[in-house]
Amino acid sequence: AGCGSSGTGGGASVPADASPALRTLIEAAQKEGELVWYSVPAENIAKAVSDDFTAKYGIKVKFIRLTSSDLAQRFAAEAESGRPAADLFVGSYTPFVPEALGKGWTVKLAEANIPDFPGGFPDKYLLPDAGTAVVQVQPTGIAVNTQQGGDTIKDWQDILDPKWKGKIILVDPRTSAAYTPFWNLIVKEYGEEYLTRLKAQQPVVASGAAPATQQLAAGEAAIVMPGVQSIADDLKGKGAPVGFVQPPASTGPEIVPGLAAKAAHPNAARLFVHYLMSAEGNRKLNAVPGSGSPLDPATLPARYTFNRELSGTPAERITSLLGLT
Amino acid sequence: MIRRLTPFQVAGTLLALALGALAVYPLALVVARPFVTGGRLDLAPIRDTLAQAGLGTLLWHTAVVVGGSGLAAMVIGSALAWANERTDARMGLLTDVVPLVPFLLPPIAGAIGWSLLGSERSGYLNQLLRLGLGGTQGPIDVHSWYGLIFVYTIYQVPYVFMIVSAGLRNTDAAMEEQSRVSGAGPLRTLRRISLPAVRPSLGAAGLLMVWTGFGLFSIPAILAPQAGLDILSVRVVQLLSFTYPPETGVAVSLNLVVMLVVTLVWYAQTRLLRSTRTAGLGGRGARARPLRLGRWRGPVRGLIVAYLALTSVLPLGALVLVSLTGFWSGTVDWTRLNLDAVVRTLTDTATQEALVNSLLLGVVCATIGVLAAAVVSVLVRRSGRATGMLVDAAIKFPPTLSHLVIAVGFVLAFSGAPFHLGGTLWILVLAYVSLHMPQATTASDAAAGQVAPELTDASRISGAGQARTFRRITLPLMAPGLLAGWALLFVTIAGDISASAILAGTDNEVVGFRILEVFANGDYAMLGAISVLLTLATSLVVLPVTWYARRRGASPLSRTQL
Amino acid sequence: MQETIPRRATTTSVVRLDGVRKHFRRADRTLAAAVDGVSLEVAPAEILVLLGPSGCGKTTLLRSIAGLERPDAGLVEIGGRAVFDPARGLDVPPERRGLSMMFQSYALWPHMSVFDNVAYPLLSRRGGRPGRDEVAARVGEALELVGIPELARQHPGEMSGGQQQRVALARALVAGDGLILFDEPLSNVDAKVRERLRVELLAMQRRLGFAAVYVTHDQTEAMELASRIAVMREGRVEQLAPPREIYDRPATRYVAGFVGIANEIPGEVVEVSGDRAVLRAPFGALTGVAGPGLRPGAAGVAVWRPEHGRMSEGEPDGANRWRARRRISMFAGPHLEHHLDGEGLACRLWSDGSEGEAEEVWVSVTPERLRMLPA
Amino acid sequence: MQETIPRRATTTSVVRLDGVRKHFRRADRTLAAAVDGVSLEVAPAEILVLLGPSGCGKTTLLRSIAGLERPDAGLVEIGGRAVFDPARGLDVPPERRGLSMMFQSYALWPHMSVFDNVAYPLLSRRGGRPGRDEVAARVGEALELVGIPELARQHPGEMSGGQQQRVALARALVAGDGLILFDEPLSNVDAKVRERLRVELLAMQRRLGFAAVYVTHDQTEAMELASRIAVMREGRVEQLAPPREIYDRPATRYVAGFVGIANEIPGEVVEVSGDRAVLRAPFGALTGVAGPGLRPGAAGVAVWRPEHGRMSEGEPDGANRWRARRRISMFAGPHLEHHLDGEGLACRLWSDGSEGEAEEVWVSVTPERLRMLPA
Ligand SMILES: Nc1ncnc2c1ncn2[C@@H]1O[C@H](COP(=O)(O)OP(=O)(O)OP(=O)(O)O)[C@@H](O)[C@H]1O
Ligand SMILES: Nc1ncnc2c1ncn2[C@@H]1O[C@H](COP(=O)(O)OP(=O)(O)OP(=O)(O)O)[C@@H](O)[C@H]1O
Ligand SMILES: [Fe+3]
Ligand SMILES: [Mg+2]
Ligand SMILES: [Mg+2]
Repeated sequence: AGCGSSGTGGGASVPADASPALRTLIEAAQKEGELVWYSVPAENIAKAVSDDFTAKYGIKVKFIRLTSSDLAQRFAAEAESGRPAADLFVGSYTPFVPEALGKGWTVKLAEANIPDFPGGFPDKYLLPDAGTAVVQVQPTGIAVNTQQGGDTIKDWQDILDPKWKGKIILVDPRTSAAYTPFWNLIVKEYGEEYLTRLKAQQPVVASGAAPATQQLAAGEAAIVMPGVQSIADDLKGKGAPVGFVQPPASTGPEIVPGLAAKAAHPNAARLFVHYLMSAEGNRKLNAVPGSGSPLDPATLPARYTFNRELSGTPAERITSLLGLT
Repeated sequence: MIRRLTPFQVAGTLLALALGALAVYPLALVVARPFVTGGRLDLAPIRDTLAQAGLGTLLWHTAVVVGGSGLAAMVIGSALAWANERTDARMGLLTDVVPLVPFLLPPIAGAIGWSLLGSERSGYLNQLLRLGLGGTQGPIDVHSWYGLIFVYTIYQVPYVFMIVSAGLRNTDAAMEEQSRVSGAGPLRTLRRISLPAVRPSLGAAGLLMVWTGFGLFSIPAILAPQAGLDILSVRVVQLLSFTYPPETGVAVSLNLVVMLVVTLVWYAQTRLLRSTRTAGLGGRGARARPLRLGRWRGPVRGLIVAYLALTSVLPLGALVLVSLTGFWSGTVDWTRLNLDAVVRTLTDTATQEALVNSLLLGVVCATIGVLAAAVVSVLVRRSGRATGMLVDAAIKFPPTLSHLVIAVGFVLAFSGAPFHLGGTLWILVLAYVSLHMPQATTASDAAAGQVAPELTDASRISGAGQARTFRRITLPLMAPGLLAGWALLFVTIAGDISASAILAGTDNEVVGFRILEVFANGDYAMLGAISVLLTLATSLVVLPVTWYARRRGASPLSRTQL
Repeated sequence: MQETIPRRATTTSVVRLDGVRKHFRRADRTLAAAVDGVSLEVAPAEILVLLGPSGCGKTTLLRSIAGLERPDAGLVEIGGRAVFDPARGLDVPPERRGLSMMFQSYALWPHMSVFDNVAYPLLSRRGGRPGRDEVAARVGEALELVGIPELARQHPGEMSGGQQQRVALARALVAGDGLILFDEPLSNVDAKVRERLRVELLAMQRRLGFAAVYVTHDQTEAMELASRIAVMREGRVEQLAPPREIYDRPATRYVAGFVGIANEIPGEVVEVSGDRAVLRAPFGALTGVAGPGLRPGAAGVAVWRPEHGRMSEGEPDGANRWRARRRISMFAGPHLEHHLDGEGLACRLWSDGSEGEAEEVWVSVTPERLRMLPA
Repeated sequence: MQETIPRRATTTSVVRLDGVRKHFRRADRTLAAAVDGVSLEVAPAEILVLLGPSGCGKTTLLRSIAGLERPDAGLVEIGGRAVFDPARGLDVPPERRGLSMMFQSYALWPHMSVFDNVAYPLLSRRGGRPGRDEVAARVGEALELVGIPELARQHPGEMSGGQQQRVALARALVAGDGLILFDEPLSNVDAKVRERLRVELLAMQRRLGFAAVYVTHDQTEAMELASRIAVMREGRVEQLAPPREIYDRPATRYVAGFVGIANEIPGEVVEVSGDRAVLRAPFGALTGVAGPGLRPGAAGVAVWRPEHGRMSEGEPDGANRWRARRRISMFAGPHLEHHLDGEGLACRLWSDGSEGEAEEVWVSVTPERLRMLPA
């Protein structure tokens, strides 16, 4: 993963409309002067958010971008060593999140004295047991090669058309636990039979969404499933014959913040969470297509299902139905 | 007896112990945990391991890939070393660096480079070949048994080359000439005489093959799934990162398989070293003269150049192409090439800092590692067999575990109190040095073998103590071999992504980390640009060093008069 | 042995070199002529010894014959067949020249047993690999010949230097080539063992009848083994003749000095008549045997060997005598060596010690033992 | 030189060994005694030569003196100071024994210039590193002494073997130690160069007055250099005496055979009276000088040197004569070597060739030249 940092935005001061609690927090945060966070959202997003935060509050922000499992490993190890490098993480909601809370590595947002918490944040995006809230969803879809006629695909079933046999890239579900809810969604929608039929399509297995989409651009195949919109759009922007299809039924990684218990800059971290959950900050976080904002239903697919509602088919069953072991 | 402990020995022993502790302690913190529950030994992880899905397939696939590439690397590396050290096919610096150049590309970039080249439908190389052959896919497929073995091999060859070169330099060229005069042609001579004569070096190389082969992660992570191959290093990382908490117990148990194989090879190698049947004979009056290949010279040179082209020019070219195109395009539209990605890379301050840090770390860690290894090699060679083997084992075995595990161990051990090294370059220095000790000690063992004992004896007699002897005599004489080892270490460390994934952070970012990040974003163009940049930067360091080492190694000055 | 190892019945020379030259580029980029135009022939069953100081090109010449070195110019024929001829673009590789070679370092292969070492040339030659039994028989014979039939199963690393040498010899003999090249094969062993091996080698050569080119810088070895000796100097052959002639009638001062100890008395050639010559030395006229190229009036040198001088207290008879002072007398085993200072000229003289201990002595050399050479 | 390099004025022995033993474990795990109880002393300014066949323990003994090898038992004193004494737990490391050593392989450091090689001992010794000027002066002196002052800036790899040897010698001399150890220092060079270096080394030793322990297996070298020779056999000293005594009055057959060529005639000792002994050989009684340990009635051997036998066509006078058949006569430079077969006993005899070419000859040895030893 990489790192980024934003310089101190010159002359930023406390906004006039801030509540007294917020005002105190801003002042305390500015005294700390710095913030370090770990980000699962892509680098351009993380950078945009950080820059904006810096501009707004004059606090220097450093972040590094990590995959969700690296983030868990790293945050856990650092927390355990008693010296967390990050003041907070903004990562996928996985069993790691409640686990970290249970071990006392993080504190509940509700108990962190964040001013105005939860404010106007929609209830279904609050996860009180895990002490956090979903600030972003990244709905999964289908990336297609437009030159190979992939743009005719509209929904998940279309992939099973025999004409796509051998032209499908399947992103290896074994590489991350984040794929498990997705396949559960498919099973929920179409039954396990979908997986067996997909297997019969003889998909090519790719080690990740990124190389898969590159292969797609090169014409190795017509379809990447599941596809990530930010990657597909990026390639499209560079002139690649790639498109992204968002079927109505979807799920995807749900991004939540976690406040480090022994953070070096606790107030800056709280302020950052406040910022991410505010209308303005959340818009910034979800400005790029492919990320859905809890505050803006228009950015979400028609039928979004939460990860927590998608369990039942364990990962091993999925891989074996897909013929991967 | 009293004199047996000189300050140098004390310092050296402490160093060896420190290196051992550095390798063992962080590991113990991670590894012990799953096996100890409530203060009792718990073998559940072993049971879980045996219950792993497709354990047989996993081991079989891994064995074939590691074994196959190891063998191939031994053959290619030895042949290149032989052609370079012993024949008139040598082409100056070119042949010295040929095996090293593909190595300059970090493995993740190499793997991507090869998938750009060798993917069945849109691989650049396939498209090129199909211009002549026709068809719509193939003829080659890098996502396959042979593809994976091939890419592994490229990254294994430099080790074999380095070690076998040192070995050849140490054996009497007259043995090969005798074979020629006896009626054997160059090939038979290579097969029947030269290679068997350097068996100890081949043993050392074989050990390193197994060691690094099991450890390679980026290459199988990118190429293996599509080939339907299940590789141990990938599985281990999956176990560690698929769920939280990581299944460290099972991962470590799987790694025990690796350790077992490494132990067997290690044992075989020490046996080989001890056998008198490989002892150098005679040798006095031998002057190294290149073997005349006669009509074989042209073809051999052709093969060397072909190897260079195939293994370095092609993947580098593919990466350059992809970074100019902006993405991996099935059809190259020459008019649309642009420098966007290059500009983005060059103007990205994060990348610049990472590059500087990586090069700095590479220089520092390679230097520390090689110097420490030199002290240990010299001490181990002089001390008793049992102690020597123990130190050797303590330094060499822990890094057989997945680097991810070890990196977590380093965080646990050094991040917090009392060291507080988390997020600093120091923790990376410690981890890199420890992780690369096996390569470093293998190189320094070979280098130490090249210093005739009389040369150090003469220094002792002249009144110099052990420390002075080491500094003024042993070290300079080992220099050519150590520099070769240094170059390999520098390259691997500068491009490391395995330990960096956990240990690098906002204040100690490194280029491997950056590459991973760019890879996760799916930005092949920038990945290509960064990789090419890194390759250029490392070659600027490595090529002069190799040239210098070679010059010293080839001059009569470095040949001991024996 | 004579039955199973066929000899090439040849009437032509076994080796013929014509104008062979070889230069090397030194580290400082200058050219050094290692072999500088050598022409010679080796007759069947002859031992030709190349004798000369270190660096005079002996090894390079031998390697040029073997094909391990490519001469810059010249012609090499082996057994009447050209193997190197740049004009015809011909350069037969070593493995096809059908000769054997024994290296100074023995070059035994440590990873093979003695048997495998010796069998190697049989199994490597082109054209009809012999059967397993035949190989065993011929290796056995060769080991028998060098006197170590019991060592076949051992590895070279486990043997003494002398034994290793025999293995190397057996390997050179086994293929039964008509030509064997030796590069200082005995220089790495004990004086004692060396002497014994020398005698054995000679016996073997007499028995098997191969021709040999033998490189050494040990004069005693050269004397004992050679049919003819080629004394080399800076890449050229200075004199090529049987040992006795080389020792007793050296053609030049260099040869005289290289083969044995030579005491020299400089002077001016006064007279040359037939094979006699008179030289005016600082202390009077000397009469001796005339060497080639001697001209009256030119500078010359009278050369004599330590064992041919006589030392006495009283003045001896005869033409060539002069006074000398004894510097030091050293016991050297078979003889005493005296370092003398005669009329300002240092010389060495051997005696059995019967001449007493006087410091002032007379030295005399009979005219037959005094050789006159151009300076 | 004498001024700047101080000599240790000592009246005690320079080296004293007492019961030194050293075993090695072989690859096959058996123990081999390399040095098996050696006691000896070296007096100041004496050259003690260790002579013996390969593997008899010469190097091991030398290295034990230097401290490069740790004996299993025994006592080593250098300059009257114990440096190895297991009873007192004493084992002074080599760098503190204050001696110099010259290795067979020269062991020059290829990465340093000649100057740096020679200066190294001066800069490495404990206690007061000399100033830059002094180092330069002493290195210069040492190089001058060995005759290569102009080579100071060169590197060893660029020099001939003879020159390398001189550098090694200069390095051994530069510190001015009272004791210098030599391990076959001349065995790697030309016979010619070797001879010259030997003379120079001796001159140097006379001038500087150091004591030396000198290992060689070359008898001529031993003879010429030694004050005393210790002939070694399988880790033990078989005889320790001045060269002449070793050559003329060897104590055992082994010594006789190792030092020079020894012809042997076995028989039964008939009579021993004073220093005369009579031996019954197959062809008659022989009279000679009695060696130690000879008992009448026991088996004995009459030993004589090739240069002491006389060969004649007619029957000679005197006691010790027998008939022989000439097998082969070889020219060996200074003499002819004849291989004879006398009454079933092979022997070698040197002559100047004046005895003619007859095949059947008489051999005779005067009683003074025939040595009687126990079998
Ligand atoms: N490969 C080489 N490169 C440069 N110079 C060489 C090479 N081989 C030999 N020479 C030079 O050529 C000359 C002849 O060398 P050669 O080995 O033939 O001598 P030699 O008579 O065999 O000597 P020695 O008795 O020491 O073996 C020497 O001056 C040597 O330095
Ligand atoms: N490190 C060792 N390990 C095992 N055996 C050894 C070792 N060093 C010497 N030996 C054995 O000890 C004996 C004496 O060896 P040493 O080197 O002293 O002999 P040497 O008289 O110097 O012989 P050379 O004339 O060949 O140099 C030999 O049998 C040798 O094989
Ligand atoms: Fe690594
Ligand atoms: Mg030579
Ligand atoms: Mg020795």
